[in-house]
Amino acid sequence: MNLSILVIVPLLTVLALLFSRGQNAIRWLSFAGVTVQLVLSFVLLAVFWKERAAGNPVSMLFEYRHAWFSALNIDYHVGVDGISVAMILLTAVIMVGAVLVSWKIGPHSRVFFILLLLLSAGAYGFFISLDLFTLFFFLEISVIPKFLLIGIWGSGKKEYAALKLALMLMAGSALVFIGILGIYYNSYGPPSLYWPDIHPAVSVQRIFFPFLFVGFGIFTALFPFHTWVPDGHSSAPTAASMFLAGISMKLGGYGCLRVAIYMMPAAAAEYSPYIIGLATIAIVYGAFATMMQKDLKYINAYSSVSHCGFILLAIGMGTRTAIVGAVMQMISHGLMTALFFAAIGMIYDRTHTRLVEKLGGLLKIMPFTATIFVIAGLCSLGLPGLSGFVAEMTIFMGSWQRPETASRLATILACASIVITAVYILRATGQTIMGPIKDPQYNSLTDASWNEKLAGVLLIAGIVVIGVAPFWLNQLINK
Amino acid sequence: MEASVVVFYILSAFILVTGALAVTSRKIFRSAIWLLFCLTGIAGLYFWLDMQFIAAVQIVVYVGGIVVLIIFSIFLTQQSGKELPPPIRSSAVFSALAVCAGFLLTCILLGQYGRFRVPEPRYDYGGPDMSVSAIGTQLLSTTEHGYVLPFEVVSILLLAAMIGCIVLAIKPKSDEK
Amino acid sequence: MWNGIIVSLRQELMVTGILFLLLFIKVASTESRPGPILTLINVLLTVNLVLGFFPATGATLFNGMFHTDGLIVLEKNILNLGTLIVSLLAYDWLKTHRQMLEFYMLLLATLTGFFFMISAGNLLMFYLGLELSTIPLTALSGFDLEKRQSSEAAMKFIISSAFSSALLLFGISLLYGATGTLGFIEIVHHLDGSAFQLFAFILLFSGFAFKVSAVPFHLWTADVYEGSPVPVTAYLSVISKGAVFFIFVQTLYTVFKPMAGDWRRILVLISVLTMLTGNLFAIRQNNLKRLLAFSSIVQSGFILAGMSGSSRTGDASVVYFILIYIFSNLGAFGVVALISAQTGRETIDDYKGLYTHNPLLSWVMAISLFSLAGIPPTAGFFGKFFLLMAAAGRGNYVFISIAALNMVISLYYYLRVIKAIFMDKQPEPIGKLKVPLLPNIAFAICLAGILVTGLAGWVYDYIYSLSIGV
Amino acid sequence: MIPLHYILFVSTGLFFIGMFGLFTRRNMITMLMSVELILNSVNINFVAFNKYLYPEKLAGVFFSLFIIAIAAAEAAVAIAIIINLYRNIRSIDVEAADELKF
Amino acid sequence: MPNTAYIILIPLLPFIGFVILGLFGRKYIRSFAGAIATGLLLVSTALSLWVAYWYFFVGGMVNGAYRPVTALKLEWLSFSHDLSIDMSIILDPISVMMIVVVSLVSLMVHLFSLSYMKGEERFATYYAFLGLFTFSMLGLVVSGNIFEIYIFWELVGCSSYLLIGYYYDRPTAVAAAKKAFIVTRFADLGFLVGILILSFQAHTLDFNILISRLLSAVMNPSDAGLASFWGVSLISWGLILVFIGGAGKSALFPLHIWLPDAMEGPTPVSALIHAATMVVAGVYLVARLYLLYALIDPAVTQIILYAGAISALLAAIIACTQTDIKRVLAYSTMSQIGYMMFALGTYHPGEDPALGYTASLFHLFTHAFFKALLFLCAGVIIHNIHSNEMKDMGGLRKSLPLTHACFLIACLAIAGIPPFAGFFSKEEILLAAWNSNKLVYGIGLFTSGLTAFYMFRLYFSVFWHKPATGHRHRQPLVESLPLVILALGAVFAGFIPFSRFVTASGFPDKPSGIGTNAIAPVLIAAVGIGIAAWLYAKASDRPAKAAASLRGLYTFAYHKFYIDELYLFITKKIIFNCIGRPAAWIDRNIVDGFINGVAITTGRISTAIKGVQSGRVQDYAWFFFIGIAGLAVLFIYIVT
Repeated sequence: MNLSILVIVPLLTVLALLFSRGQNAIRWLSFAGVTVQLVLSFVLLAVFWKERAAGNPVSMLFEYRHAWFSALNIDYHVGVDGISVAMILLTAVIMVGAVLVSWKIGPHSRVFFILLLLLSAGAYGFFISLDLFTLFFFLEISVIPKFLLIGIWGSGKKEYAALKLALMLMAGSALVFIGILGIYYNSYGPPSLYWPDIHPAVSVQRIFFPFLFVGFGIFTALFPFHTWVPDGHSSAPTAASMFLAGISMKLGGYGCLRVAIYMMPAAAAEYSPYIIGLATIAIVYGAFATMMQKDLKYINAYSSVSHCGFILLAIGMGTRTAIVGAVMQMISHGLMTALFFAAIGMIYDRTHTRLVEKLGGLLKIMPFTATIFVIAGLCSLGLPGLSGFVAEMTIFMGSWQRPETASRLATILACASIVITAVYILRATGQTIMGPIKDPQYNSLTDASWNEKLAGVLLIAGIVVIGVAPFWLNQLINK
Repeated sequence: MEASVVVFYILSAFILVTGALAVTSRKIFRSAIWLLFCLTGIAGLYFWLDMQFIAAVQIVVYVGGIVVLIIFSIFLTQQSGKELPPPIRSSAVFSALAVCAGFLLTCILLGQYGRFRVPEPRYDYGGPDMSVSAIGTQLLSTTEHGYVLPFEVVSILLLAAMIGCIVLAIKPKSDEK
Repeated sequence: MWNGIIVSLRQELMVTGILFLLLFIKVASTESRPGPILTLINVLLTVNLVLGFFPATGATLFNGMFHTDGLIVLEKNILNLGTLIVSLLAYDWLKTHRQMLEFYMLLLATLTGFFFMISAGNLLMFYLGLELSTIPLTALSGFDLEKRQSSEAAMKFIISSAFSSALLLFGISLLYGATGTLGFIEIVHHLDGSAFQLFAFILLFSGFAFKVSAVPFHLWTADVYEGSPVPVTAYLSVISKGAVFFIFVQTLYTVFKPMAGDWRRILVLISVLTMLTGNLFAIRQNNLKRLLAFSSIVQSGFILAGMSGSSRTGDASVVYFILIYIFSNLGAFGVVALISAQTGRETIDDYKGLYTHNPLLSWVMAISLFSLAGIPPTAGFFGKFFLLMAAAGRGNYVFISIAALNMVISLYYYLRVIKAIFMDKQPEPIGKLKVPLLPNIAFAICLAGILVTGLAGWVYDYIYSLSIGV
Repeated sequence: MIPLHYILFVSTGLFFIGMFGLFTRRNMITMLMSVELILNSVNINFVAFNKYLYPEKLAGVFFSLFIIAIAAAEAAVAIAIIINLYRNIRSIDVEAADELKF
Repeated sequence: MPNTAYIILIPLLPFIGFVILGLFGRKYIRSFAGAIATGLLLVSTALSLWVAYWYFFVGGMVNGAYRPVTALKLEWLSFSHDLSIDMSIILDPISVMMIVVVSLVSLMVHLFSLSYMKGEERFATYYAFLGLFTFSMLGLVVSGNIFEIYIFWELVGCSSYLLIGYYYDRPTAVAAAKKAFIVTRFADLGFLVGILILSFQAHTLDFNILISRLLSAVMNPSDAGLASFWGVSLISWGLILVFIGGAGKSALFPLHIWLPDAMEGPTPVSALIHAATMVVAGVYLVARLYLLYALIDPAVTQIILYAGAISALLAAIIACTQTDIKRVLAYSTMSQIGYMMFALGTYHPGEDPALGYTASLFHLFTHAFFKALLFLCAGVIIHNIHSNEMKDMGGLRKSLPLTHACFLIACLAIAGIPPFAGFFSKEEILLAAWNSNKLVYGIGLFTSGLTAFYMFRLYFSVFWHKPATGHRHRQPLVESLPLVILALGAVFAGFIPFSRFVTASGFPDKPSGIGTNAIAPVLIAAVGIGIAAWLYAKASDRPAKAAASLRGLYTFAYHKFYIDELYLFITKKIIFNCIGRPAAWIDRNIVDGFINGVAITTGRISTAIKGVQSGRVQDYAWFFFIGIAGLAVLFIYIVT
């Protein structure tokens, strides 16, 4: 299968959008586009599975290589393994959801969808690229559209948030960039950026691992560089929040994973105490910070900080199980948080507030939305049968394999955070979804429309499928 | 002590002094005149180096051209009698210090550089052909030591400068009415 | 021999030809209708551009004073392209300007100067080319005769450039004294890297640094850019800077090769200073021209960084980046020129809410700025990447880190403009502007360049094949 | 006979006198004059080098010739600009022309 | 053995009910939602009875002992080659006993709710939740993998959350649900870490393998399994933590605070959660790992023993002072669970067969019947009085004769009056306690007296106390049928020779005959009933006097020993104010402040240096000159 299609399809959709006329045309075109993406990603899953079943042992499948800047030995080089396939699936699902929830987006809807699709193109490209240059290219592509999406269609202090996000992510990619240069000039043999087999000397790793890891870490809210997350998420339009939390933070996680496990395992082992420490801080402290939030989006943003901490924790632990758990957590958190933001968006569109104390008794008014919200919440606090549980338990199991007392304590703290999660999730749910209706004029509000329902059902389906039958994902990642 | 040495000292003293006066005199018209003297002195230095041609050019172009131009522009822009505003003392002092420092630095570097330690010009090859005709032919020849290309370039440059002057100095119609 | 001359000098000859043609037109015609003449001129420039692309072989003429090769021809073509775009963009401004023809004459004179400077084979030719380009430029920057700022800019420009060229000359004279020759090829053999020669080199270097507005020789830049008419500013910021960079790289890489160790350090220092200062000044500018001036200073900093790599990659990356830089910067300046010509508004606050009425212009501006900031998929990303890659070749990662940091800072003020255009509101935003045909063509060229140059890897590979290292 | 570097000292002195003028003079025309002084010092250098060290070619002399020519052109343009500026701000004091700053 | 895959239907049918009702109940089939759920559950109850019959009388016994039968095993999620979560169903005496109890009680509740919850707006949702709860509970009891049990454990917690918070528009209900979930969640943290420890030590998650491996690890201490932390071996840590998990679900002191509040749910739900199912999960868990608790570390056994005893006593005391009928029942539940728990702690080496084990589970079994019965009766009463407060009741014996009879039976049973079910089980527990620890025996004895007292206090003040009034209410069959069935259970369950079937070793054991030691408890109980009758049979000021006479203790107990307040203090004051707020503040002001500070500083610098660009061309020349001089000096004299 030619992986570049994944990048081309969104671009074609963008092209089509440029020449489309009329609201409906734009909506349906983008919807068609993302649907095609979804189908493609499932096809990819199928063919990948077939290859593996046929016993193809190559680490990267469907490789395609085209000399890009042959003078510098830089290629456009793509290929996938199980992890990438999983991430691609995630992206496709979330994109469909994102387009559906922004069905009635405000002015310049054409530009909105174009930017959204560009983002998705960037994400696909990032997940399939095997050449660090290509990877970096796609990583940076995904920064600016976010800035515009937040700044134009956002709410609250959107300009500030947008600038902050863009600058911090840019700083992150600058670090990555330095790391890449370091690898380029210090890889064995001729300068090369083909990451599946660059194995720099340990001394080199020691220097450049922090650059790459922190750089990617900023994308996935590595403490203390997470402060773009609350502002960015909370002032972004729903679809953008979904993408940010669902996919864009995973770009960082994915990057960290590749760096720590595939490129620089030695350095990763050396730095693991720091990684674990920071991750644990992020988990616990993020959870506590969440307890104090009043704004639903802030709640979810901070909980994202906490949840992404699990990813980094697992990467820091580095045991095989933990890594599987990290990927599962990426997928699970992606779906879950996207669902959460979708629900919050639906509530906000109707009640025009996100403040917990202003809301109440939504279950009576908009049962469907409320149910989505509750399910997202339950997933976030790790209820069995939903994806969150599987991921977190895998991470805990994997982390416990590290015998040092310190990492054991870190694991216990991480476990403890799921109690705190329960606290803030239940508080939010109890005050917004349950309880008496605070504002009489809410009684006139309507429940989710068909597109919102579709989006919710899609994401919930993803969550439940993973939660009830995790073994397939497990195998996919392990292959 | 030969005459030429004396001449050199006199000339250089003259150049430096008049130059200094030219940049310090408070009367702009006078400083223009001091500049004139200085340039003439430099021409004299060329004569002393028996580079007659370049000395002549110096006199013609500078003394006859540029200085006159400057004087005219002075007349255009302000009445000659008026004194110039004195320089801000601090800046003057600083400039003096900086300039002296720079001078010392450069002189040290020049003095240290072995290659320049030559007591007198070389005559071993029989002196360059400094006749005007020789220079003229060389200026327009494309052969060895030919300077036709720079010559053409300079001509374009002068043309461009001319156009520029016209454009800038021409009185805008708006002013006339 | 004449064939050789004509073939090798065809670009210079062509430009000079147009110059004289215009002179005749000026002298002959009593009153001139701007429209057709402008079109004619642009056509001529296009022809000139096309002619430039004829295959060229390296040659050295006039006993070493004039020298050309594949890379130099390419560089001249790049300059031709830039000039064409500038003249297309200047349309709105010139339509109404009285001395339109003189503008072009001076412009072409400058271009000729750049050509001779680039393919100079000795210091004399280099100096002549430099002056031939500088003097008309100063005249050009004072071209808005009634505008006080314009003439002030011209004054600052001519005085500081006279000063700098004087210092440059002093350096040249010392170098002549030290080596006894002016020819580039001969000089190399007489360089011993002694203190005195280093001093001469530094004087020479300052001349270059002044032209490419590297800190601390940059102070004229902002004022002149702000004061001059926008097309002139655009020309200054890309063509002049680009040309000087071309000859700068050549000189350093070939003539001063023996001093590589020294000038590499100097370059690193200067480039750090340039990037930092440029950024620090840029973040608080409100006038867009001034902002772009400082941003162009920062860009020079990056180019210097690339040069300091002193490898073949460095050489290629500089040329490549300047090509990209022409597209990006001219795209941005084009929008500014159009708007200031039609509304006279130039500050960022004026641009608030531009998007509401002029989405197209806004996007041109945005994409150009992204390219300047080095955001993929625009070409600027690739340019910056390769420049810093070249710089990293020397293993000085502190330097690289500073450069990367500066990329982030510079993003900030580009985003400020984007924010003003797309997100902010103001009571009376700039109304719908009509974009004439020629500027539209220019915008199309710029956008095409921005999007294609980077993604099409062969462009870089081609330049690389022509370029040389230390 | 006078050794070379005496002459060089003279020219350098002239050079820095010019620079001093450029720093302290606030009248544009006088600044221009200072620049001319600097150029002249350069000319002296060229001629002296040519005479003392490399007499077999006239490179230095020609260079100074061209410098003179260009100096004339530069002065002309400069004066034109100054006059134009004078039209606009009614002054030829550099301090007066500082509208563009920061 | 025959194909036992059908057993999966027992938990699955309620789940199917949940899915159907959850998806379509709201709109399409709400009218007969109850019927569907009940029907499905009926089937699975029948199946479980059949399984019980099959296991105990046909297939279970292998050469003289009941051996665990693995009915089903699917790999669900494999962490590594040896650690994997399997969805498995194992049958052994206790699991079989439990599925019978759970499905039976749940069925009763389903039936009862048919009329009790009729007309509720979210009728279908209610049954969906019931189905989910039943499914999780059944899954919990049959699971043969410690992680599987954790999964269902969590599901039980969640579904109980949903059920308690069923009246979601009442803030109290929401708060109660939240409290229940969070407290148990907190306990589950211990469970989870315990699982991590044990599984890491034993390299497996399967119960039976786990037990055998850990036992062998302890037998030969050279094994790394005895790595210790703070002087206590990791295995003991693991066991303690797992026990904490159990204590949370079983509302042992001090983790019991959620239980009384949980009465906010509909009364049948209370019956389901408190009588037979969720609260006994902890007991069940400990029983599952009984061998480990009994054999590995006597200290752990002691912890269980005292935790059980103390909560039994405390709960009984508090129960005497409560006035809300459901709360009294709740505390009585807690107290009974305490009995079961300390019965499990009574083991001490050399005593075999473990009498406490059998006794505890026997009590669990009987308790299910009479406690469910009590709650359902309470439901009927509340339905008629529309109040939970005892003072609004009284003299109902005429108007609700059936309920009266059932309630009386249940009270007798719980008070341990022969020949009712409670008598036998409690008697065995006390016997076990007597053999193991006299102090605990004393506590147990006293508690049983208290039990009798407060139950009859309840009974009298509801049915007597005032002159009997009112005509008798008609009770629909679906309400009275469960009462009758459960009442029969409460009467006759005691006669089952329990120790034949359920023993720690699996080998049947002869029923321990009723001996002289049965006299004391019965007497105490009788005394308790007497006092209750004296105080509450007729309206009088005696109770007030009694309360006044031991004022301090009374108020202390009335306020549930201020444990709630303590918790409130810890959470609100300490966790929120001392950790949460600072965390949020630090994030906004320090971490984020730093990031913003960088930006601000940059801005400051740029303003500070703007003077360089003074606009005066001479200054520019200056800088030019300085630049050259600097470069020259730097690179000619300093560098190189």
